Amino acid sequence: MERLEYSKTVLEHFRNPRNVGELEDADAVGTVGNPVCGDMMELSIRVEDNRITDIKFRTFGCASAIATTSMLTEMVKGKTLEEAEKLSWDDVVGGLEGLPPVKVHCSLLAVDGLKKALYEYYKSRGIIREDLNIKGESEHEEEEAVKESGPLV
Amino acid sequence: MERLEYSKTVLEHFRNPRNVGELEDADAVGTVGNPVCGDMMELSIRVEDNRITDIKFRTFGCASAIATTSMLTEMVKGKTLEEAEKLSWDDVVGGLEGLPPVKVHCSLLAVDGLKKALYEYYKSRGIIREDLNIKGESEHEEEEAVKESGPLV
Amino acid sequence: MDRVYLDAATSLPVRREVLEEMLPFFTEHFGNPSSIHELGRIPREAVERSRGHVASLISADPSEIVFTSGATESINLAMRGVLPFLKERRKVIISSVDHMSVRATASALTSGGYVVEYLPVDDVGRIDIGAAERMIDEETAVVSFPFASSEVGTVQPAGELASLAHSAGALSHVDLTMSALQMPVDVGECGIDMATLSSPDLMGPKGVGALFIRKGVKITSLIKGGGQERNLRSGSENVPGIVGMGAAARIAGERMEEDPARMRVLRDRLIEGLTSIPESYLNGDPENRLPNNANVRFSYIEGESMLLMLDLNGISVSTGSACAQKTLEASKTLLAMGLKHEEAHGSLIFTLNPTNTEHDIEKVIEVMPGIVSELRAMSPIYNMKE
Amino acid sequence: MDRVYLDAATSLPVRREVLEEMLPFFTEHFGNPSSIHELGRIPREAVERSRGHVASLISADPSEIVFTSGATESINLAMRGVLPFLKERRKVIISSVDHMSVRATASALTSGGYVVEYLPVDDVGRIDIGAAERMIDEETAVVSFPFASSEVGTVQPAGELASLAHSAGALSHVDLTMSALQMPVDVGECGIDMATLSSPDLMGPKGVGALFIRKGVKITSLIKGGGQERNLRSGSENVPGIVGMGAAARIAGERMEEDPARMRVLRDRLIEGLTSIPESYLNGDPENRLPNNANVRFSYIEGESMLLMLDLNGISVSTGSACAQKTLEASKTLLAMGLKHEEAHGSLIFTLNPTNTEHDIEKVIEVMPGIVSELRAMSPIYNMKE
Ligand SMILES: Cc1ncc(COP(=O)(O)O)c(C=O)c1O
Ligand SMILES: Cc1ncc(COP(=O)(O)O)c(C=O)c1O
Repeated sequence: MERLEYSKTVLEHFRNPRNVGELEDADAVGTVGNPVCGDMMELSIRVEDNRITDIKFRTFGCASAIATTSMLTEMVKGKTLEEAEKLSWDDVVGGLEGLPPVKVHCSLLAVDGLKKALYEYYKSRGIIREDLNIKGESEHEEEEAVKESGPLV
Repeated sequence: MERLEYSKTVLEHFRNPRNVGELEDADAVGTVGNPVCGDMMELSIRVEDNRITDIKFRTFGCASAIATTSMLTEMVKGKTLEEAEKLSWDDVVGGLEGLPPVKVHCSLLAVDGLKKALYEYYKSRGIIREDLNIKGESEHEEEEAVKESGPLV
Repeated sequence: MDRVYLDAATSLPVRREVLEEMLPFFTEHFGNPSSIHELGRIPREAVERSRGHVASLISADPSEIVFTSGATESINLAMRGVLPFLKERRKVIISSVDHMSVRATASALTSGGYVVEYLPVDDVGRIDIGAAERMIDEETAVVSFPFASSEVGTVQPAGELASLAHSAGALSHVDLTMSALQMPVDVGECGIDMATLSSPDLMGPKGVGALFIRKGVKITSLIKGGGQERNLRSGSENVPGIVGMGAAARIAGERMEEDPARMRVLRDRLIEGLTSIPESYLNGDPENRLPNNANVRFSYIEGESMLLMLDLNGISVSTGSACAQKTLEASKTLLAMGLKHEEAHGSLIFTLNPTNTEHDIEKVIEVMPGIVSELRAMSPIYNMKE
Repeated sequence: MDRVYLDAATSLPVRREVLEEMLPFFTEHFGNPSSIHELGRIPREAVERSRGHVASLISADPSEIVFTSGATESINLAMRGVLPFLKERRKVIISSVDHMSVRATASALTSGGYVVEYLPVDDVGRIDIGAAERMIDEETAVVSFPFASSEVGTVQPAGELASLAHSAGALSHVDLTMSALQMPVDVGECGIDMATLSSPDLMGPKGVGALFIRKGVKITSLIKGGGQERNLRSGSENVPGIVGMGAAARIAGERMEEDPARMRVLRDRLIEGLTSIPESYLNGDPENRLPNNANVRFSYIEGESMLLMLDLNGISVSTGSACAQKTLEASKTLLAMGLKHEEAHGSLIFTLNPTNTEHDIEKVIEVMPGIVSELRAMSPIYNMKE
């Protein structure tokens, strides 16, 4: 069985998530994921002078998804759009002091949410950045099937 | 695994076997079994007035074989030849208060030894009783083979 | 322990009395039951006494009980061991509310040329007898189902299913893992051919289980070797474990009136408290269910995060959410009952053990509403619907 | 206990310290290692710590250790689990001095279309390397042999055999059951692919074992289910058992110098005393043997009756005699060494454990001559030869 041990930082962000909610005066909102798959995320950002000056999130999902989004909002606040765009899931997982391997997909979702919000922001300004246009949820890793190469004797 | 629990009577006969040895003035000696198979028995009898007046044995074998032969010698002493011939292994096993199922063959050997001694006795008097002429050891019960009706899936 | 433990379906402590009975067999009576010298006698007798206790619990004959290393092994032995004797039958039927150990055992058979079919259930998780009647045929080798679903607790029509199997000449296997501590069963009366029992789920030690195999059922061993357990399960007997399972079975039998009745009352209070939280619903059959099981879904939020919030409050439970599973798959049982994925994700499984108290239940009822609203406040779907 | 216990090969008590370490896991730390709530953590960590101890004992990596229910299961998993990945190879080679668990596992494969061949041994029970070289070929899937024969104690040329297997592209499996408490082994250095370990034979609890599977060896599980032990051994982990095996392995490692050296001295005294009885001989290799093993044959008499006489004198031993076996077959090991049936019938197996004392040995040496002469007086073959 996979071990599911969250770092102290993950638990801390889960217990006290930063920036929960919805910005009233958001410049853009990105929504990714799907409740059917167990994870869904909504990120609203305010942009001033090419910088993300405020950000809020809502997440339906596991502790890892919640903590990752919370961490991401902290990391992104104050960054320029170019810096934000370059934020990778490695950065976020690093900020959280690691995630159980099986939970990495949740952190992908948070990064996707940010991209989608940036896409919406650019779009509202008439710029179409298809590379930021995340369609669905990052795929769950495929179930590691019980691989049988033939019947057991 | 078969349980190997000997009755008190078996253990008592094993510890203090009756009539061990060889009659110096035997009227007949019967030998059955084979050390290769783990059991061998030698029974010498004295016959007077158609009665077994004395009997002695030697056994190579397990506790059960020793106890059974000892018990048989006790049961047979004083019996007429006709009575002795009718002694069955049920009688001996009964006298011993039972034997572990896996050990029943040892009691068959004791009865076979008596038959063989009687055969030899009759033979010395010119009577051929082929029905008493035991050739080898009673067969070991066949090993309960691991019965597989096909490979396991 | 101040923790509130409501995860009996996942693991149970060994009863003190059971452990006491086991102890001498680790050190003093350490002999091998197969030994013909004196030190084999006490272990041998103890193993047979345990076999008797286990048999009694399900009204079987001791000769019909084989000790194994646990429920999973029993299930593998039952479902695979009989197949070589039913060669022309190439279909294995299991229920769609079976534990993963049954599902994985059945799945693995497909590579051996077997077809696996799943008995459907209704919206409370009860196996559809009509469908079973249509599915079980002369192609069918084994029909396996749980006495009660381990997740939602719904009790299955065991007697009816076993007799459908019989009519078709198939064998029935019933997983008693989750029910044996709580619900009496008479395997003869039910017409069951094979039944799996788990020691830890009877509050005995882990690493032991048993399989009931009705007299006359032909079966071959899974594990080959020294021929122990009448050649059906080789390997030196786990004597302390078997002694523990025997003691656990005996005590379970003695407390079969008292413990489940108490758990049922507490369980009902828990269901009442939890389903009074807005948009929170009981999964499974409200009437015909395991006395210790409350499976509740809380709309708009996800199970693993609820589970962790409860854990941080000192309360242990399980969830049917994919996020808590290695496979990241939502509960097959809940999906089979027709729940939507997001409903399955939002389900928690509360299972009681005989030591739970009213206080435990009240504590859950006290903290759960706060957890639900906190997570709902964070949930985009909850806020969308508002 | 006043008994003199010289039957370590059949069963050993659990060390007190081992039992102490196990106890909290029955009651307090009873959680399931797969649980994500707090109660899963301590059991999970304990299982991994144990895996480390077991790995250390044989210089393996923890990721190469799979816990099972015992030696017999490990053997079945090793020998059968690799076959689906070696499909074109249809030959399984075992030694003629393997334990019945290996023989039965191999035999069962014949019904699946496999050919089983037996490595011959010389008159002290050592596997014939020349024959092995001729027999192991590109048809061979698995070569299995014991590190030391459990009955006569002869140590096998493990490294040479493993490398013969490698050269032919076959996998080696080594049964360490009987040697692990007494002889260090470095599985990497020996080039071993798989190795079976038994907890009770390390003075740990019964019902647990392990299989070493070298990184890169492809293997499928024997028991299907929840996917525990990296999907190689499903079923909820036997946590107290695994903790016990870990502790036993750790202590065995710590005492690997001291205990075997002490046993060796006592064992040599025993052999000397027993073989000074007329027409009594040591079976097996006088030099290259397990430190705790003395296998002695006493001509003209049978083992079960000697065993029982010793038992009545408070001494527990084993015998290679058919009469003490369920199968009523004489020891295959002794016959493979070229002994006659009647010699095999007359053999006793004395195996020491670390707690045996000089007094134990002296007691055997004191009573054995009387038992031998008493039985010889009763033996027709002894009296014939006189
Ligand atoms: C060498 C050897 N291998 C394997 C086994 C099988 O061990 P178990 O019966 O504990 O599974 C034994 C049993 O004594 C043995 O001596
Ligand atoms: C209904 C049911 N069957 C079988 C099993 C498998 O039991 P184990 O993992 O102890 O082998 C479980 C495990 O919880 C279960 O709930």
